[in-house]
Amino acid sequence: MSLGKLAERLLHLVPVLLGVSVIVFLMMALTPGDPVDIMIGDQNVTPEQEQAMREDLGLDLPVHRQFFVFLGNAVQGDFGTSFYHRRPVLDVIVERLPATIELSLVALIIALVTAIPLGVLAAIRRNSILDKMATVGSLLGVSLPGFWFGILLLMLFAVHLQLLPVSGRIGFSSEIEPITHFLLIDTLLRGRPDAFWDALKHILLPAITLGLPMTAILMRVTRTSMLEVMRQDYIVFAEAKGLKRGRILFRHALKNALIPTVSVAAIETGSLLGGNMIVETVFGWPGLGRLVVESVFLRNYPLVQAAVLFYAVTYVLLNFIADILYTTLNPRVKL
Amino acid sequence: MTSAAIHSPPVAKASGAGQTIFQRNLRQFAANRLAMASVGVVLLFVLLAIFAPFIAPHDPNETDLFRRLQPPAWQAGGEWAYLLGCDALGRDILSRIIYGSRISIFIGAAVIFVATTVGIAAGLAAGYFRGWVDVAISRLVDILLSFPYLIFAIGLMAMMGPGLVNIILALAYKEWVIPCRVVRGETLATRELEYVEAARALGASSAHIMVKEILPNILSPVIVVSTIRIAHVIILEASLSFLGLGVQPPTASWGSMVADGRAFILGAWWVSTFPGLAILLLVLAINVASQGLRDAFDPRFQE
Amino acid sequence: MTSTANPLLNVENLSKVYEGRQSLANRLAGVQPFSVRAVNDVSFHVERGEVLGLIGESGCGKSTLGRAVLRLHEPTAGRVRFDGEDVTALSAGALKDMRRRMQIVFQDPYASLNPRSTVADIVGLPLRLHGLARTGAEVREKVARILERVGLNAAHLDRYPHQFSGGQRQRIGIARALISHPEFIVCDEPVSALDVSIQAQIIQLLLELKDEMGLTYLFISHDISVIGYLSDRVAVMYLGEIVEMGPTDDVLARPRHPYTQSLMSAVPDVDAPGKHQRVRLAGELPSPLDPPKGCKFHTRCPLAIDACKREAPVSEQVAPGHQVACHRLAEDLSVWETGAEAGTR
Amino acid sequence: MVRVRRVLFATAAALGLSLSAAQASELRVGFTLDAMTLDPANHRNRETETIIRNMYDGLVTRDGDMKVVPQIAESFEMVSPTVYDFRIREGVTFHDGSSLTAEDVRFTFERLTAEGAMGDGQTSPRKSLLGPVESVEVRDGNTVRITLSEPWPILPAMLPFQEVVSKAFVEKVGTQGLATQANGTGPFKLVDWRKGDAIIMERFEDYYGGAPSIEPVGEACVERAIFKIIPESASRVAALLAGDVDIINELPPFSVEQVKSNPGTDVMTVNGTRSFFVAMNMEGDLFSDPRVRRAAAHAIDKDLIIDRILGGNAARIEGILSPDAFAASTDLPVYEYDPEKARALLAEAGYPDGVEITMDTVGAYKDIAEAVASLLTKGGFNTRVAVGEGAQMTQKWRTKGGPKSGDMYFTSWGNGSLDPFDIFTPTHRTNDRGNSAGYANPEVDRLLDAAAIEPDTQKRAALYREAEQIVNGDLPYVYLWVPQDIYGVSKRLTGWRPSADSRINLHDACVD
Amino acid sequence: MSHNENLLEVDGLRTVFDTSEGMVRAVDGVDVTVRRGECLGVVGESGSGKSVTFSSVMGLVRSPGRIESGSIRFEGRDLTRLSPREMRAIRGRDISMTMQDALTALNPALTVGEQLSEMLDAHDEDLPARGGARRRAIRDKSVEMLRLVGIPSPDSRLDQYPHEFSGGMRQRIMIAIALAPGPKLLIADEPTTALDVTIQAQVLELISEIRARLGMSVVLITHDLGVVAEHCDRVMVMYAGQVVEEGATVDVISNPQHPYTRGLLGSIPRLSLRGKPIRPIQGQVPNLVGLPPQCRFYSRCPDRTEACLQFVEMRNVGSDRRARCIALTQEEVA
Repeated sequence: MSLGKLAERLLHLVPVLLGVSVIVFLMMALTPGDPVDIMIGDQNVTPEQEQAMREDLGLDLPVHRQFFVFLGNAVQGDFGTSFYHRRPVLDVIVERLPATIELSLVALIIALVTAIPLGVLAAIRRNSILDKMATVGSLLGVSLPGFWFGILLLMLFAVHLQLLPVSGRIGFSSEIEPITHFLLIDTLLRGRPDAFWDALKHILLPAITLGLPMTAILMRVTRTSMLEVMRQDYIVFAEAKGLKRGRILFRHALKNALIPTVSVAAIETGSLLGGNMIVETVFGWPGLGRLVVESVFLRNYPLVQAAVLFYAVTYVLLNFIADILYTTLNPRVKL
Repeated sequence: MTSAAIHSPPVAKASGAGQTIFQRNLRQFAANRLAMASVGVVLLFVLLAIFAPFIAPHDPNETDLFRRLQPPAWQAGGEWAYLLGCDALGRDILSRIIYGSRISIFIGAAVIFVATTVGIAAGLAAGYFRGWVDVAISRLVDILLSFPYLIFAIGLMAMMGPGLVNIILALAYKEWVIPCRVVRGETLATRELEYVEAARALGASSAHIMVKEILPNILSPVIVVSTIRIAHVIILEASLSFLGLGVQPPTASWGSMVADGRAFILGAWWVSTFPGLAILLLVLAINVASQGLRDAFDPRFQE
Repeated sequence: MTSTANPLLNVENLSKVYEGRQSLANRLAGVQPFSVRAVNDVSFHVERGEVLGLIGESGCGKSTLGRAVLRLHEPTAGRVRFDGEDVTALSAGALKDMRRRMQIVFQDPYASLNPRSTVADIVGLPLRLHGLARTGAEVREKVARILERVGLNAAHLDRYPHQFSGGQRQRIGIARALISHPEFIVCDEPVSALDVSIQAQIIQLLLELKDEMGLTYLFISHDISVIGYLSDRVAVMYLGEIVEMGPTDDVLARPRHPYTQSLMSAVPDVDAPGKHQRVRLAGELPSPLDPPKGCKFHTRCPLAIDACKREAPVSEQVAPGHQVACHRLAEDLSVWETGAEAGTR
Repeated sequence: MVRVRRVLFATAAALGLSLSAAQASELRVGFTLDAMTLDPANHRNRETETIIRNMYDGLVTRDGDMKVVPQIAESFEMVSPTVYDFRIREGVTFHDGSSLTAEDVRFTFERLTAEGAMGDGQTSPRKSLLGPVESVEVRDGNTVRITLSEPWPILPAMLPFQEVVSKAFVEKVGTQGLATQANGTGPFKLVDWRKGDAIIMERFEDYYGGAPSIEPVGEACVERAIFKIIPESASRVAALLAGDVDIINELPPFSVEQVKSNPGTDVMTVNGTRSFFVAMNMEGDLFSDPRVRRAAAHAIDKDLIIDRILGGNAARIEGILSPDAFAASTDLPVYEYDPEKARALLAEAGYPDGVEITMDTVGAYKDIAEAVASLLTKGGFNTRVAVGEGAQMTQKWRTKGGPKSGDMYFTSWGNGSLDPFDIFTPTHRTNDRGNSAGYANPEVDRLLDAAAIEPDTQKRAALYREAEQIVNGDLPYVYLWVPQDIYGVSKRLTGWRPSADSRINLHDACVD
Repeated sequence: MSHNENLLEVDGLRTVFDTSEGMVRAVDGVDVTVRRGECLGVVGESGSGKSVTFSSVMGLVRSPGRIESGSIRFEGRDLTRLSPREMRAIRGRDISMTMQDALTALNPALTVGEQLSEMLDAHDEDLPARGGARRRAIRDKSVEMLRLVGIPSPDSRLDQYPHEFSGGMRQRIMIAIALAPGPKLLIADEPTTALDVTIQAQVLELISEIRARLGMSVVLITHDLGVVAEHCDRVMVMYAGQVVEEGATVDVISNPQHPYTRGLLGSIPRLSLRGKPIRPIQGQVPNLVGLPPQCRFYSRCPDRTEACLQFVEMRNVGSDRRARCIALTQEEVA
């Protein structure tokens, strides 16, 4: 990883973030609906009081002024105050972010640990029953509406079988002092296997629901690239060397076959992060996605602005991580 | 070359087959029974959509509060006249699924059509001309990709207001980046191939090279991606419905039926399950069929 | 130089440099972009009706040179005159017209045909681009005629490239290049991807067509036997430069540049195995990103002296039309005689 | 192998633990929304207040019959139409152990009503809820006097919405700190706020007992009370059925039967405070004709919808006011369901073939709006439902006097105070915020203005009743119903009763 | 184990591929003999079955291909009857293989050292059983192998990836890997086709040199008769799945018996033939699906007669010399 490439990466972020900000601002500016109106709801206020509230929130300025005020503050790390929480937006987001990231990561892990072995198996047993089942299964995976499937899972495992909890991140008897704010890690760091188990049970259904489409996609990618790799000369050569099948499959083939899987996983993780608001709603998961959707409806501009920027940064970072992974898997590519 | 020699039969391709390539491909495709069945399913749905008024047993929007949440025919309280039961307003679910196929297929097809057209144009331009065109398009793609999809769609819907056309636009606004990315990558690779250079050497214009030489050769991955995305779009429309921004009532779309019916899932599973199954079936069929078509018709997939 | 007053193609000091994109970030980080001199100040000419063979190993810049001549790759410096006209200065429209007169046959019979087009479309393309046929039927008729000429037939018109063997594909490529009746053709390794028996067929075909249609070839190959067999004059390239050029008989009978000598000695000969004493050239082609200074061959040359490391030799005429660029030309050495083994292993 | 066994053992232990962890005296509420903040003065959100109210007590509160009764105040009296005195109870302590004084009460109201009192130049967004409050002062050590700039008889009805904070604590942690920390005088104190997930509270052992007029008086029954946030209805019901929670709010009427038939759960209802109605755009050509408005009223079969969709859990209304509201009339003329009459009226107004109209609404009401629309269609109004986002609809229909577009708007208005001032005035006074119909009647305006400042309860009620009669005749809206708030509860829950102002007061709730 | 002069004896090998268009007889009744210490050249154009023959020997034919009949005896053991496990033990240890393009044959994602040491790890029996000693021994041996094939500073280059080497170096590395366990037979499949002439010469010389040093046998598969002429003791010419001519290299080249061999020799452009027309073989390799049981060269043979329309066997045409043409009369050879 050269310094030049690192600098280039960081420079890439600037137009992306600027573009994203402009789009959110434009959207917000062109969208009908007034935060103060929504905030007041069914209550009685005088026009003067209403105007005072508007000034309080900085909504009396023209849109372009608001934008530059936002930009100026954002550069200094100040993303404004949430209209509703009446706290710095950054605080509100940071409280919710770990839950979203944890859910996305677990979904990602579930997707990876099921998709990769399945994809490999499907590829080496090409056209077998297993291959066909995996293919049809993966097509099913991308064809299920998440909120519907999530509720079905919930009905089955939480209501009928009562094996898993309905919602939340962790049970109420499992109070632990946060360290990383990732509960699965914190519970272990605090030496609480019971709480870890509890947190795991909570995250299972939402993570499966969230990860399912990704599992399907990654499985297909892995299968295709594995088939492609197995046709390569270096696999023939490895066989000619008289190596054990396991070594050929996992050391020679898989390492190469994972290269496209990693790139696709990076892109899809972006959509995991951005697409989890529905799963969060169904499973009462206290993440950022739900908050952002609520905020759009409530016209909580500062929060939406900042959250979208967060998503964008996360997305760019994820791709960056994927690139690094990509280079370790594929030494031909130099970052 | 070596691996080809070992793993594929060393057969000279010049076999003077007495049939056109199209006939041969078609026969190959017809031999794929699963794919043929899927084509049948897709056709069935399309026919269902076209002839909905003649097929549907009831008016899909006719409410009858006395049939509210009536179960499917085979369950206690069901009637054979309302095979799949009724929804919260006592409308016939079967009829709504039949009519809903119009909207869902239309939204899926329209969004993908718009997105693919725009994506191909942008991707071709970026990949072929490179330079500032590529930088501009790629930057826009980056920006849109890093923008969470649903928030983007919600924002646009909030901005433009409800309506079928707006749903299509809100979904297509971002959807095009996916074919664009695919096309750009393929174009970058294809433009370096010798047959493109050959066309240039013959004096062909950029437009000719992009449309006639490059496009036909990169179309197949785009089509594959696009058919998969149809599934996404149908589900995304459902997600918008879930968030209250879907198609306008009383029009039925499968997505909105699933979304609206989820509230009743604990007691009246049929309200959202049947349209959910319809989505599943159609999307599955499209995917299987497209895969079969690709295997049969793309010269690159032939041994 | 024994150039006639009016050669068909005259290339003067042609260079092609590929440069990496200098991004803002790189500039900030102080990273130098790469730059490759694929073709470095090359001059030569091709007479009407002549075959000029261009030989060299992979990466020596011979294909780039062929493409730069046709302006398929924009030359960085120098001039290409075709029939007196400066190709490098042509406008886009004029260049398009010129393309009718200068054509190219590619190496890879698989990559050079659009897999989605029928033979009729592929071969008929120049007719349509240059308005050489009015109707579809006329296109088909002309295509059928040229197909017959290259050894295919009208029954092949509606087939796709993947239905043909490598040799047949190469025939299609030749038909495409010839259908607009060009005067000059760059043959870029047209036979190196083919089997021996097919290779001979294609060479035969190209030679017949040349005589019939009065063509002029720039024939690029890495195979010294092929070049030796069919070219009138030969140019030997090493790392973007022509190191030796002259009439084929002259050059191959008495190669003067140590690189040419090494090349010839490396070719296994069916007729007389072990005839030559093998010259083992040590090492491999240096990276074009970082070419050696002085004579570019000095890192591998068995005859290299200090002067070779410092200064690039200037081309000298050693016989009529036979030029060589070597510092030790005067000593009239040959690598066989020295039996030397240079460089490090 | 050893490692595997160890993991298995740990797993089993964890399972055992988590099973035994269900403690008897923990009460969980499955709730729709998280609190925005824990600062009682810094929000305008009903859910936030419901949560906060379990940790903070107010000067006054409401009893089961919605009567305003003293809580932290020992008693209160209206000294004059613009002056109220509150005697502060002794022995009330904050969660941090400090005693509540009259100064804390004064500070609380000062913070709510004074410009810029929140710090950083911010004013409390709740200021407008206290209307014309001019000043707050402490008299004789334990009496707080609130002075109004003009008569505002509903002050006591509005006071239950405000909670008392500790002056010392606020000064210590600041407005910033108060957003996430709680130091109230309520029955529960904050243990942990897992943002977006849950608010965990435990019993405040030194609780003074709460309003003496609401039995039982004393500390809370359960040791721990938890608000668990589950926004999705189906999930919330699932959580109740699975035994994860003991109370859920906003139980969908459709699920009532299922919750009732489930052995461990039951349904509780209470009359709500939200009135549903359809606004007709009186500025438009169509609905400016009173015959057309009357036709619409006759076309809607309220009883059918209440019966079939709301499961009978609603009270029909003929005016804007809930039957439980102050001054609600019981003798308003009824527009009976009569589609024939509706058609006839339409024909009379010049639309013998019916009319094409669009009814706007928001996603949450889509279902019922569609049912209403289908009834209207049968009555000659060929109605298309247009679902929009809340903010868009507000912009379109609550124009505050701006020009209106559109035909009909299916909407609702909440009336937590159960006083007409909060619902009647905004929806019917000319150009007021909630006047979606564009209704303008100077006589009604005059009556509403007079009622707002009329200190005499009887006279006030009469003014409102008179206005209701006029409005019922003018019919700017088709008044539909006031749905009941429906709660799903676990059968192990005792002593808890839903409250008409949709607060969830956990003080008295017990679990077996 | 019988001490036979013949290391490898392939008898009547038939390898077929089942395709949608029918069964392709890629190798149809091929006999091969490789003697100890010799270098056998196998010449043929693409589709002649030369590579398939030897991937059959290696047991590397994959579906849809399969060995239909025939025996493959290596040091007396029939390889076609071995279990996959037994076959794995033979591959690499006894019979090694190099492929045409080292760039594609070396795994791009693994270091050269890893690819070399895994070969040693799998087959070398002289190494310490396990642990650090084994690892060190493998590393030392790897360095030694790289040095043997002429890679400068081998120790540091072990940790590099294939793409960091030049084409010639990669070819050397592949040879080093193939030779590491000290095989008895090296099958070099087009070892120089992807290389430039100057490098080609280096690599071929390397193979010859090592063969002489280790006393192993080499099968050199190539399409270049020049390479065969310079490096092989015997040569076997294949056409359309069959052997058409076989014999000592010098004899075959100076006095070809089969018209295909003659055509092949005639097709080579030579400096000496400048100005004279070359006489290429007309037509192209026939489709291997559903071939009639006739001479396979029939359609392209300048000397074909009615008599060729029948199955033609290999005929002895001198000592140690065979060819498959009806025009030849069978010679009795003792």
